[in-house]
Order: sequence, then structure tokens, then C-alpha cells
Amino acid sequence: MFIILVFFLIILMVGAAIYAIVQKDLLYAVIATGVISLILSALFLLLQAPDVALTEAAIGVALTTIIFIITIRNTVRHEDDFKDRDDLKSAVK
Amino acid sequence: MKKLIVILLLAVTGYFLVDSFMDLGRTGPVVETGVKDFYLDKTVSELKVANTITSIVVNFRGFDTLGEVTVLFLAATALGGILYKRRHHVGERSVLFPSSPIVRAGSKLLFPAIVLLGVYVFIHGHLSPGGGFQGGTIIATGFLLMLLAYDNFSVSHNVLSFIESFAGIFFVLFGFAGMWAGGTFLENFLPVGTMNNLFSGGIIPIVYILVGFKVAAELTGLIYTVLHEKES
Amino acid sequence: MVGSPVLLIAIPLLAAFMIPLLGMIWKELVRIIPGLVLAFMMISSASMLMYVTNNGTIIQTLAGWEAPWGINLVFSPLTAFLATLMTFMGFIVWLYSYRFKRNVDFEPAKKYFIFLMMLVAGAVGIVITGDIFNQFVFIEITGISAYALTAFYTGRNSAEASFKYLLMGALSSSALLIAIAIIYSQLGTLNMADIASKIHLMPAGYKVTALIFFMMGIGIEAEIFPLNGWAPDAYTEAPGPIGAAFAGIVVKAGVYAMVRMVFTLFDVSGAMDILLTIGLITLIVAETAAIRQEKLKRMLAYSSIGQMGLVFVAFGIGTLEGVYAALFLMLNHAIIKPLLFLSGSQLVFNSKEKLIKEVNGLGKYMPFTAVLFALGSFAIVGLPPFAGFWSKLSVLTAAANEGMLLIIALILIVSVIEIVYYFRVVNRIYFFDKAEDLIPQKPRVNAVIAMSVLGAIILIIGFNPDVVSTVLHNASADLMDTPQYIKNVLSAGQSLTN
Amino acid sequence: MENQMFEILRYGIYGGSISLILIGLYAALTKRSLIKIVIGLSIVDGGIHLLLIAIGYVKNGTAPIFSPGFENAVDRMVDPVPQALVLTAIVIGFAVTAVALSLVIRLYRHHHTLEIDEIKNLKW
Repeated sequence: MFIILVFFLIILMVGAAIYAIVQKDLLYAVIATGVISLILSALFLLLQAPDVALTEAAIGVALTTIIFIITIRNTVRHEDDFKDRDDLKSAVK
Repeated sequence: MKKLIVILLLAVTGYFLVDSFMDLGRTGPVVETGVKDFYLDKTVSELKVANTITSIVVNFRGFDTLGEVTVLFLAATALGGILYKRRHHVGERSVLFPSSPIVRAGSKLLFPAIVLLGVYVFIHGHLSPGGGFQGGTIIATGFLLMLLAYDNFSVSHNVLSFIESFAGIFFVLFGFAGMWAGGTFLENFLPVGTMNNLFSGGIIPIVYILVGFKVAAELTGLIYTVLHEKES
Repeated sequence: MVGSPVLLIAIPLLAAFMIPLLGMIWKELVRIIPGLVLAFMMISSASMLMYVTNNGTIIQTLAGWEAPWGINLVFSPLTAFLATLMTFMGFIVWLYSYRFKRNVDFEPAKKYFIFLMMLVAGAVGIVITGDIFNQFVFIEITGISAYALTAFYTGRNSAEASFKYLLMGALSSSALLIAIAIIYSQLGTLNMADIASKIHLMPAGYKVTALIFFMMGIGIEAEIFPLNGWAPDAYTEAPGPIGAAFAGIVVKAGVYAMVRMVFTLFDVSGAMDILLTIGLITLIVAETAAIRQEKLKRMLAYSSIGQMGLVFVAFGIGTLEGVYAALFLMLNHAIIKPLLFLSGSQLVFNSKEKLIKEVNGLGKYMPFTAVLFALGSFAIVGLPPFAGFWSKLSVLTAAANEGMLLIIALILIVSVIEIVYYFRVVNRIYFFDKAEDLIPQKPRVNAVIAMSVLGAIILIIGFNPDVVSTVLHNASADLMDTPQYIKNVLSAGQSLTN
Repeated sequence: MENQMFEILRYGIYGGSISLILIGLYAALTKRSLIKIVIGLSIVDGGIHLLLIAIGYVKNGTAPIFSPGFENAVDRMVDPVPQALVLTAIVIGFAVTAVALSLVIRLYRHHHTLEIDEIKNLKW
């Protein structure tokens, strides 16, 4: 049971990582990065590292993600149209 | 073309990584008894601390922790320097997250609970999972929630700077106190007490509480700086 | 003995935490305190160097746990020599930039001095620590200070140079963590001496992998060939004194970490050849790039990379003489290159593009600075009787004793290239006519003092190289003697039963 | 049987963390958007942290925290040292990410673009 859970989480995590790098919409990519951190935190808990899990949950999921989002709000949201800023304003608000 | 080279490079790196780590399941490490047995033993017998990670982070490898809070301090300072502008309007928010009344009311309710949880986590760092880093980051997420929910919520920069500086100063001063009382920097010079008591472990809980304050203040200041960055 | 090695790290950290508070009381304190701290570090490490020369290595344990279990600081002849050199250079750079941003902005000046102090403290930490993870933490302290200092000016290119540096730095610190993971997974320890005593148990394949990851992790600071893309940009875009600090302090720490890995930690047989090859490639690529540069600081940066290549070649010879020559080169480079950076940034102070041709004819208008720049140029290409001559001579002797004739030929050819591009600048300073619109910058008193101290040291070493030979001999013997290092660190720990 | 399961578990975790490192490196080296590059760096960091934790794991391990009555469970405890290292490394990684993102904001302010090919005033 334990091993199935771990494998499920690992597959999910690698999937999220691939999603994060192929996704052109940076906001979605950042959320996927947050999901990776969340799964990592769960894996740390399963691997008997509760302290690390707590830190990763607070830093990786909350703080890193929010700093990325603030950066995206200050710059552009799409990976390809580098100069588009109005689109971002209308889409996120 | 560039992608091909990178993929080749990654293949080589991946081969070496797999080669170095995958074998561990079969053969195991070449040295069976590392430093960990000593740590597990001394944590109970000499330091009377229940959480081995706390004892390693604060005592055995306390110097790393001092360096690490310095890295965070430098990052917060660097962020202010990189985003610095001469005409700085205090209170101007670069990014506004419009929030509904439900979110606001909820945040107001949650905020004290989150801060309380953070304080609990870092005070009990030597007894249960958690400690200064964990508690500090939890408190910072509480402030982050308030900053996102309320556009006009602000933290005094001077207060943050005071907390940060004093926590850091006291950390180093505790190190010097250990040097004066026991001979080496950061030595645990207070009586360790009995295990599983709140007041046990000598200077370990005190130092970890200082780390908690410092981390909380630094992370909050960091988020605050980025959030108040305005395009000129 | 005055003080203890831990003070070299703890005092700057304490001061860094205090400066924001003290700055609220009196703004001038943010400039004075770092200077006092750097002066203290310099005096303390110099007096400990004296003690170490007479009484042997100081091992400082931390938090009351002996070597394999706790973190320890090693203050041996080699590390003492490097720490003294770095803190001295830190003090000179502080003196030079004392009036930096004066009366303009309080906040940037405060940050500048905090970062300068932490840059020196982090580099000293890299050198004196005896624990690989602790070294990683200090590399990060140095790295973040260096990124922030590179991005210090708000112009458009400085952020880019800093981002480039940060990108490479982050990737290489990942490599360093992987190397630490490999070592820990196999040997179960993080202490350098403990690793050195157990490394022969490790299978050869893992050893080579770990060594390569270590080299990738540290090579960024040591400016070895594929990893030095950040250096020219960072040197050019950072404030003038910071270029001097990079060349005199950060690079030296990186080189130390690298040779400590190769000489002490790993007993891989081909490692010396790797060092030699890396050094030669770095030397040739950098010197041929330097001759094509049009900006003065970029040229100096490439020359600095090339000198590091020469240092690695000297280390790669692998004999005691080679190590002696390499350390002598490091000492000379740490003194001469900052002098070139400091006087060079005075020469191009008022020009927009900082091009080499903008120094035309400044010899008449800024005689003192120009003389010092010429002195530095003569010294670094190795003209007798200046300091650089003796170090290059010792490299050549060491190579000749090993019969490496190809290397001697290459070094001589590269020296010719160096002579060409340095003399081109000196020629422009003295024998060209000044451009009409350029206003020469008169150096301030503190800058003059800082530069003339460096110039005086170059002359002293040049006319009497014996003043440093004892220290250098001790240091090179210390680096070669791995069993003694292990014994020094672990002797106290072995008696403790667990 | 149980040993075999444990071995499979180890392979899974190592494989997951190594693929995370490689995916992140790929993003950091080939992507043209600065934010994507920083995302790649943080994925690499996550992979390395998982790798370090996996090194310390032992079969049927328990967390290295002593609770009253279980003081003699030392044999089954996982290695605490990598956990302490990861704790430090996470915070350092966050600091580096924050500095990188602030540089991204400043680059955008000057260039009004995030494409790395267009931000090349400085050449090798």
C-alpha cells in the first residue's frame, strides 16, 4: 500500500514537472511548480522527514509560488508573447 | 542544434547520477557507521533533546544555521538593493489582488491561528517535528495571507528590521557566551534538564526561537519588498 | 595568539546584523564599522599566521563536538596565508571605496558596505572551514553578496551580468549538492579530514563522478574554462573596487577549494592531469580573448581568467615546487590585479564606454595613477625586477624540473601575448594625445593611499622576494602533506569514544 | 519479498528525483523565457532535496524523533543528517530564487521583454 502510494505520487510529480516546462502559460506553469512542491512535501512525510515536510510545505508551496506570481504580474504571463502586458492584466484580474 | 547538445549533456549527467545512486539499493554504502549513530546517541544521552534534527541543526551543525540565516538576511537586503528606486512611495502596491469579503473575513479569522501555530511550532522545536525555520515560515505565510487579502495591510519596515537584527545579534552573542563559558563557539552551556520537558536542551530551544523570529521577519520583509515593487 | 579563527567569521556576521540598527543612529557608522571589522580581521589573521608559523596548525572545534562530528575550522599555514591575504585585500578595497556614494544615497551605501564585508567573510569561511557542507553555505554567502554587488548600478547591463552570474552559480551549487550527496551516501561523513581518510574505500567510479561534480560546483568561483562566462560581464558591470575584490578575494577562495579537493580529499590518479589540462585550456582561451577586447575592464577580466589558468597549470605540475610557484602566483595576482583594477577604473572614471582608447594621453594629467597602472602592467607580465617576474620564474623552474618542455613553451608564448596587450594600453597612456572632451579624474586621498600601498608591496616583493618565501614554503608543504592534515584534525576526535 | 519491495521503492524514489533534476536542467538550459529558467532551477532544487532525503531512508524507518517509551528504536530511525542538510538547502534555494526573480523584474523594467535572446548586450 505504502509503495503504491509513493509510486503514485512520484508519477504525479514527474507529470507535473513535465507539464510545468511544456506549458506556455507561465501562471499555470508556476502553479504546477507549486504542485510539485506539495507532492514533494507529502513524499518527505512518507519518507519519515516531518521537519523537512513542514518547511517545504510553507516555503515551496506558499512563498515561492507567491513570489513567482508577483513576478508574473509585474512582467508578462505568456512564454511566447514576450511583450504582452495588457492581456495579463485583463486575464488575472 | 542547441537542444541536441543539451539533451546529450543531460544523458551523460543522468547516466552518472543513476550510476552513483541506483546501486545504493543493492550494495549499500561502503562505510556502514557514519556520523549518524553518534548524533542519535548523544542527542538523548547528553543534550536531552527529543528531536534529533533540531539537535543537529542547532547544536552539532549550528554554524551552518548561522550561515544560513545570514544567507536569508543577505537575500532580503539584496532584494531591497536590486529593486531600489530613489522615488519610493511607501504604501504603494504594485500588485493588487482583489479579494471578496469572504476571503477578508476568513483571513482575519485565520491569521491569529496561523501565527499561534507558528509560535507553537518553534517553541516546541526540540520536542516535536518543527522548529525555527518551520515556525518562522508558517508565521510568514500568515502575514502573506493578510497582505493578499487586505490592500492596505502594512507591516512597519523598521519593526521588521529591529526583530531581524536583534535576533541575529543575540544568536551570535549566544555563540560568544558558549565560547566564554565552555570554550567553543555555540557550545551548549546551560543545564540540559530532563528530556521531554519544555525547558530542556540548554540553549537549543532559545537559539531555535531566535532563528524562528529571524526567519519570520526576513521572509515577511522579503515578500513585502517584492509586493511593493512599482514599475517606474 | 590573538583571537581565534571563529572570530574571523562571527565578528563580520555580528557587524552585518548590527549595521542596519547603527545606521539609524549615525549614518557615517555604516562606512566605519565595516572598515573596523575588516581591519580587525586583517590584524587577527596576520597575528594568527605568525603563531601558526611557529607553533603549528590551529584546529578550532565548534559547539563543543570534536572533528568528525562537529564542524571545525582549520587554520593551517596554507589557510592562514590565504585568509591574511584576503582580509588584507578586503581592507584595501574598503579603503579605496570609503567615500563611495557619499552624500548621495544612504541606502545603497549601507548595502554596498554590508555586501563587501560579507563577501570577504564568506571567502575567508570557504578557506578556513573543514566541512564540505559548511563550505557550501559559505559559497552561497559569497555568491549572493557577489550577485548583489554585480547588480549594484541600476544601469541596464548590470542586472543582466548579475543574472548570468546567478544562473551559473545556481546550477553549480546544485552540482555541489549532488557531489555532497554522493560523498555522504557512500562514506556517511561530511568532514574533510574524515573523508580524506576514508576515500580509498570508495569505488573508483563514484570517486570520479563526485570529483567532476565538485569541480563543476567550485569551478564557477575559480573561473575555470567552461564555467567562466560570467566573469568578464560581472567584472565590467560591477563597481570598480568590486572588480578588484572579485580578482583578489573570491577567485582565490575558489582556487583554494578546488585544490583542496584534488590534493587532499580525492586520491584520483589522473586528477593532476585534469588540473593541468583545464589550466592550459583556460590560459590559452582567455589570453587570446583578452587581446581582442576594446573595453579596459573586460581586458583586465580576461587577463585575470588567464592568470588563474596559469595558477592551475602550476598546481597541476604536482610537485612541491609547482605548488610553491602556484601559491606565489596567487599572491602576486591577488596584489597586482586589484592594483590594475583600481587604477584602471580611475583612468576611465569619466568616460562613458570605458574603452581602451579613452585612456589616450592621460599620463600627463593623472601622473600618479598612470605610473601605478604601468607598474602593475610591468609586474603582471613578469618583467624583472617586479613581483610578477619571480612567480613566473618559479613556474618555469618547476616545469623544467619535471621536463614539461611543451608547457614552458606555451607559457612563454602566452607571456608574449600578455606583453602585447598590456603594453598597448601603457603606450596609449603615455604616447598618445588626449581626447579633447575628456576630463581627467583626480583620485581622492584614500584611493591614493590604497593604490600606493599595493604598489609598494609589488616593489618590495620584486626587489626582495625572500620576504614571502618562508610563508609560501610552509603553505606549500602544508598542502602536500595530506596525512598530517588528517592527523591534525582527527587526533582529538579519535580519543573520544562514542 | 520484503527486501525486494524495498529495493523497488528505492529505485522508484531515486528515479523520480533524478528525472526531476534532468527535467529542471533541460528547462534551465533550453528555455528562452527568464521565468521558465527560474522555474527550471527550482525544479532542480526539489529533485536534489528528494535525492538527499532518499539517501537517509531505511527500511520501515521511523522519524528520528524520540518519544517517551520508544527510546530504543534507534535502529529503525532514518538518517537525520540529510534531513538537516535539506532543511538548510531549502531555505538557501528560496533565497537564491527570490534574488533571481527580483533580477528578472529589473531586466523586464529595462528591456520590456523576458526573452533571453533579446537581452544580450553583453557577449562572451
